[in-house]
Amino acid sequence: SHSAMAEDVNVRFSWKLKGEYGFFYLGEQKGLYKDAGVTLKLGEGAGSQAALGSLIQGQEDAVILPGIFAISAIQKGMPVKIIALYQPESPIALISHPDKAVTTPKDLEGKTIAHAVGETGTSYLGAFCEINKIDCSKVSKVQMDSQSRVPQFLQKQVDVVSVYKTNDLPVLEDKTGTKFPTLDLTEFGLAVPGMAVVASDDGIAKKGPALRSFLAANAKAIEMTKADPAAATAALKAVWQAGPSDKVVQQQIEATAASIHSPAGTPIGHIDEKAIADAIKLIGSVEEIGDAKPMSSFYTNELLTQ
Amino acid sequence: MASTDVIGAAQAQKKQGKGMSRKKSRGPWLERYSALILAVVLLGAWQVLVPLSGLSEFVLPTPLAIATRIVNEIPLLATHAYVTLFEVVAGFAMGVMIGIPLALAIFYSRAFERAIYPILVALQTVPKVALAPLLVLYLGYGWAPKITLAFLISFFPIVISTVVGLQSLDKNLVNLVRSMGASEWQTFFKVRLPAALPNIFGGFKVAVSLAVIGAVIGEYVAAERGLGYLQLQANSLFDTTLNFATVVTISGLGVMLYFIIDTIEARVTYKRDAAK
Amino acid sequence: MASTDVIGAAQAQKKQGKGMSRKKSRGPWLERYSALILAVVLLGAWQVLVPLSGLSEFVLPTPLAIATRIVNEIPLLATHAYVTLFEVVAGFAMGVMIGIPLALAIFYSRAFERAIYPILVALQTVPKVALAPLLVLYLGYGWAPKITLAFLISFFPIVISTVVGLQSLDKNLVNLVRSMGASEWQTFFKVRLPAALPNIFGGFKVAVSLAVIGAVIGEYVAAERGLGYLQLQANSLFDTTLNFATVVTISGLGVMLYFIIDTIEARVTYKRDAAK
Amino acid sequence: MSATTQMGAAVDISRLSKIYKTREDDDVLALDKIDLKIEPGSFVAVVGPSGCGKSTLLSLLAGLTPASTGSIAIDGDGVSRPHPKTGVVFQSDLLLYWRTVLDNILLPIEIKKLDVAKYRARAEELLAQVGLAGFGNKYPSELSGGMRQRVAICRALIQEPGLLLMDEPFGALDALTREQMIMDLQSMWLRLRNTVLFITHGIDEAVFLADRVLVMSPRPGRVDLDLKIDLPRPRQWSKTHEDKDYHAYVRQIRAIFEAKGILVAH
Amino acid sequence: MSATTQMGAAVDISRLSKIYKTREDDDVLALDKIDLKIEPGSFVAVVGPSGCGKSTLLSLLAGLTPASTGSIAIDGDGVSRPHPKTGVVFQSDLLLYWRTVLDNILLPIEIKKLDVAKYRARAEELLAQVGLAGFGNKYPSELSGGMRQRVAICRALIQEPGLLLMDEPFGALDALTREQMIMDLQSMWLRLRNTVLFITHGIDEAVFLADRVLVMSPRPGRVDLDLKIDLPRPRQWSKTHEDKDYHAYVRQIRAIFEAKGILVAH
Ligand SMILES: Nc1ncnc2c1ncn2[C@@H]1O[C@H](COP(=O)(O)OP(=O)(O)OP(=O)(O)O)[C@@H](O)[C@H]1O
Ligand SMILES: Nc1ncnc2c1ncn2[C@@H]1O[C@H](COP(=O)(O)OP(=O)(O)OP(=O)(O)O)[C@@H](O)[C@H]1O
Ligand SMILES: [Mg+2]
Ligand SMILES: [Mg+2]
Repeated sequence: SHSAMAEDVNVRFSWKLKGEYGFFYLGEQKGLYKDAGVTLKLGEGAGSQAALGSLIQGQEDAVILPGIFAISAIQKGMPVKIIALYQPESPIALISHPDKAVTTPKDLEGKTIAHAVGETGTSYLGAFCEINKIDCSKVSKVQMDSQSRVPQFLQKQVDVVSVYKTNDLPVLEDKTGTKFPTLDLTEFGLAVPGMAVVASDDGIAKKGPALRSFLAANAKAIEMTKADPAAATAALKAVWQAGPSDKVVQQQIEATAASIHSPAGTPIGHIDEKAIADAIKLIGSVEEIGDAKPMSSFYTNELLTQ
Repeated sequence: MASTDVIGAAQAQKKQGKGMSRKKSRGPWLERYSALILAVVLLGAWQVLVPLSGLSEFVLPTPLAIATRIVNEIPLLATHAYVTLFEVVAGFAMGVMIGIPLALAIFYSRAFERAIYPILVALQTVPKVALAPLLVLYLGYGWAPKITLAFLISFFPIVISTVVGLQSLDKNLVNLVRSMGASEWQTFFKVRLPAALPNIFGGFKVAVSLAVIGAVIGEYVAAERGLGYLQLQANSLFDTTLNFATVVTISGLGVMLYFIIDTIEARVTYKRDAAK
Repeated sequence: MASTDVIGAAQAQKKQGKGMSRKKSRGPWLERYSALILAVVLLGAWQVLVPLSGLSEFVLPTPLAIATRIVNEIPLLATHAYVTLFEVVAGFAMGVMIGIPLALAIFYSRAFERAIYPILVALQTVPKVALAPLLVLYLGYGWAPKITLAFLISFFPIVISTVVGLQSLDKNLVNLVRSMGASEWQTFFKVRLPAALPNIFGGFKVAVSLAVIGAVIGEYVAAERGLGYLQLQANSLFDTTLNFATVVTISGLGVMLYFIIDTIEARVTYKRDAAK
Repeated sequence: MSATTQMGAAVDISRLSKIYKTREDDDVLALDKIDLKIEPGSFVAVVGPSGCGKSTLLSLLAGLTPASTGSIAIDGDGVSRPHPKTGVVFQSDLLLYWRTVLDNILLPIEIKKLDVAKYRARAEELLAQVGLAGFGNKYPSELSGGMRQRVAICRALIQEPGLLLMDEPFGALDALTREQMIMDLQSMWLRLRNTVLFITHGIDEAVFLADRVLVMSPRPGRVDLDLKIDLPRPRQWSKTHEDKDYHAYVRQIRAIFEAKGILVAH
Repeated sequence: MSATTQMGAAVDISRLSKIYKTREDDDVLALDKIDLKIEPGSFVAVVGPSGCGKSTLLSLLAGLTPASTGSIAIDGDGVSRPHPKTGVVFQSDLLLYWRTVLDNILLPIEIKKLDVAKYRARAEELLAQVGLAGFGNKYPSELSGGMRQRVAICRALIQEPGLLLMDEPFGALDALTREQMIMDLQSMWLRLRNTVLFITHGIDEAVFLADRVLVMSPRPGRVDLDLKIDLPRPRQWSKTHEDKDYHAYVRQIRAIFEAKGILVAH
């Protein structure tokens, strides 16, 4: 049987449970990983830094984190690779209050926006301004910790805050009963690589086949989730004690499903070289990174099954 | 003072408190319930002021909302509280078991004191969050890193106050038991320790509340259970009320542990009556 | 003991340390440099073990790498360190100025003690991060929230140890100065305070290292400057070496402040020689 | 009698009782309805068996312990706090270990907010008088038991109190230093004519120094005998000790003790 | 002389000096080359002016302070730490405030790891003997000065030490309680025949109790006179005090003090 030769795959998320991770649990519940010959162990995490650390020390086989972080880390020399990129663009939006609505880039001028160190949504605001030809100096960034951003926004201390459409927005709208004016950054040309699977160079060498099976099962799980979000909701809720209501979880899962795509003709998770190159440019726009490393050190599509 | 019956006056004095130089307390009733009264007053003010101040419930929920939420979530909070409690107690116990011998070593050896103090202080001030990735790496995501953090942050006050307690002992008392042929071991248990107990317990009180902080930080970093984890979860769901419900539970845990230590102290130490 | 010249023997004894029951120290040389020696040994071990253990520099850089980085980044680190230092000192000073009067109130009034202790403990254990949005809301993004956090986390040990110090005073000494007609104010400054100083300084030592933690947490929450902010920055850029360089600077700050307090203590307190 | 200004305080004690609460609730009646009037400027000695309540009486007079019943007045003011005219030598020396000998002696001056610099010379003088010249800069831990006690006496004397309460002040002194101190105390008193309450365990010392000796009974403390000592002043050491009235007083007091069964015959 | 087993320790002190280091670096020579041999089972009293080094000598004998030069041997063993045969009554009572009176008395028994239960009755007996029956469960803070001192004496006696060092043990006692204690001490010693070094400030007490009185000179402490007291045993209170030899001894010792200029003539 499969289980006799099943291989362990330890997977660490970069954060606590959220709707984005729903498909893993659906896949597990449906036995997709077992069928693929993989004994999957999922664990919640506490930030990309810690997750990547345990990845390169071999304690994890794969970590799930925003691709942009992985690219930044690889550019710094970390011996890891992206082996699947589910969200070529992070589903980030800027929300605002109806009385001071921001729905186009131009509206941003004269507004204050919450910013936390290392936060995807606002770190690349400069690039976003450039793309959309607006004057960034007219947008004032207010620095705070990531936990305070939304409360500060709700308390109207800032006009704009960036949220994940997949996770934050459904919860927020449900909580406040407000439909916030939304400025979808991806629609206005800001593509920051989102959910990605990252493995270490060592791990790829040693556990390639298992990772391949894992990614294949992921693809199936994603398909299954797209087809039946309610089932994914139930699967996630089964492990997510403190989670929000089913309705909200399902909204998260649906939004996530909608954000996962790959260029036509490629399998789910396919990594586009241009996406990586653009991301390196983005990073280069906010910090000194020197010459970009060769593309091959950032990713591999080898483990994806056609 | 009028000349009244001896026994009557004595009883009056007993009720009044201990010494005449002491401010007259307004009876034991106020004393007994003062904590409650103050708590009620503060919570009442909070309840009333939150809506008035225009604070959104996303920033600061009212106490009533928090209390209601706590009651509704008792099972959830309890499950996580047990985890945190265990970590705190284990971390604190480690702090005691390592802190006190360390304090002894510092007390006895000046060379050791000089060598170890800077390291202890450095350890104490290192931002624990910076250690987190390392801890996770070596200790995994289980109990170990949280207990370690609770320990790391809590043992310093134990060391310091034990050392202060040991140093403040009257040299003559040590000579007394030495003259009876006491070994250093006996000197410690018969004189040094009892005399230092008030200090040591003072250290314990600070340490236990820090241990709570340590465990919660540990749970922020590497946990899938515990009140710190629950708090982060609540936060990422913008569930401020649950966040505060958790925070209140965490504080409650701290207060409970504090009073357990206070009770033990009252049992094992002889308090000299200090003239007020 | 051989019968030698009195003065010669006396000098020998002076060199040897204070009492005969004290373990013979291996001379003042070891004593003086023990911190340095231990530090060198530990750093050496770290330097050697990091590569051997297969730890990536992304997880734990070698001390040499960190040291080099610190040297290269001195201007950057210094700018941020000044900010943090100011916050720590201000928060600690607030802790002293509020903690000591609070300790006095607790010492003098049992009702107050009962009422206030649970609140202090609760305040101490509340995860400070949970307070962040509130602090930022009310205190903005400047110095205030960081100083407040440094204060909040550091004043509890000051309160506890001051209370312990005040309580341990021999009642007869208070009666002595009272019999001279001392006001309570004078009693405090002439007797209570001097006698409690060793305890109070013990509290200060714990408090100052906590104030560092508090300020750094404050900078995580709401800062555009300071070592905590720098650390967050380094972290988000996966610059582990800079991260550790910052951590070392933070610890260094703590150690420095600790020794400043230790030095002040040595100047203002009369240490009874405790028999070892 | 010399004619210095009348600085001695008058003490009026009526039906004074003191009950100590104990942890075990077997309360101790230490003083039982004591009535006592002390004339201003008189020298009263108190003797009594150990534990009879002498120190308790002193503590009440000093305003440090509240009476259980009854009242004390000093110069007509009811005592409920230390009276400013009072100076006390306690049974144990109670030197502040963090102050030098000189600073210990100057403590009451500091507390009374007087000019410390002005009293420094006086403090040195007192030190010399008790045989401790040059010890001003030592710390109490560097002194012997008897030396500490002498410092405590200097501390009480520096303010020249109108009411001087002394609790076995010469207990730790060798016979000869004590003789010296007794004579010095008499001279001081003759000069100042303040009121002195002198607790002692030496009957001879009591009779030698006092105008009046109070003999207290074992617990609960009462005044068993109030004996006026009629010996000429200034008393001289050898002369007074050879006086037969002196010996009669001493015998009379001893007799009371023996009658109370304190003394077992050998 | 009774014929109990020879339990007294022999003490041999040679060229013993003690220098105290001080903070101000004006070091104090407290004992200066003392030579002294004490026969097992003898009762030696030490008198001398306050601050002459009596307590220092005791502390050295007890093995608590290191000698600066010279050596001490107890039963032939060089003393560098407290000798197990030694029992000490210190000049201050040093009761542990967190222990009851009884537990304070039993402390040496606990430390010697003997059966505490077996000694409890003995402790009660001693307490009764010093007039403190029923005080076993009190705490030291509930006792008067003299009572505390008596408890400290009981604590030293409970182990029946071969070498008993007493530093002014009766200093805080009234004349009559002291008389009682002196007689009790003599009885104990006659029964045990242990070696006693008895520091006192009472010359009469010293002569009454001792086989040998050492008179020390003012600082630096030396033994000025080593006087054998040849009075019959057991000595009786009134009888001995009427003995003219007794008075001759007392006078002889006084004369030394006076010659040294300790006493100022009045
Ligand atoms: N704080 C206290 N609590 C309970 N009992 C006390 C306290 N202080 C004194 N006593 C008791 O009161 C009685 C009188 O004590 P006090 O100290 O006045 O005696 P004293 O005459 O001074 O004796 P001594 O000559 O031994 O000093 C004693 O029996 C003592 O046990
Ligand atoms: N720890 C110390 N440091 C410095 N000097 C000291 C110390 N202890 C005692 N001395 C000095 O040594 C001398 C002898 O002191 P010691 O206590 O032996 O006297 P003593 O004979 O017991 O006097 P007393 O009868 O007053 O108790 C004194 O002059 C004292 O000042
Ligand atoms: Mg007394
Ligand atoms: Mg002495």
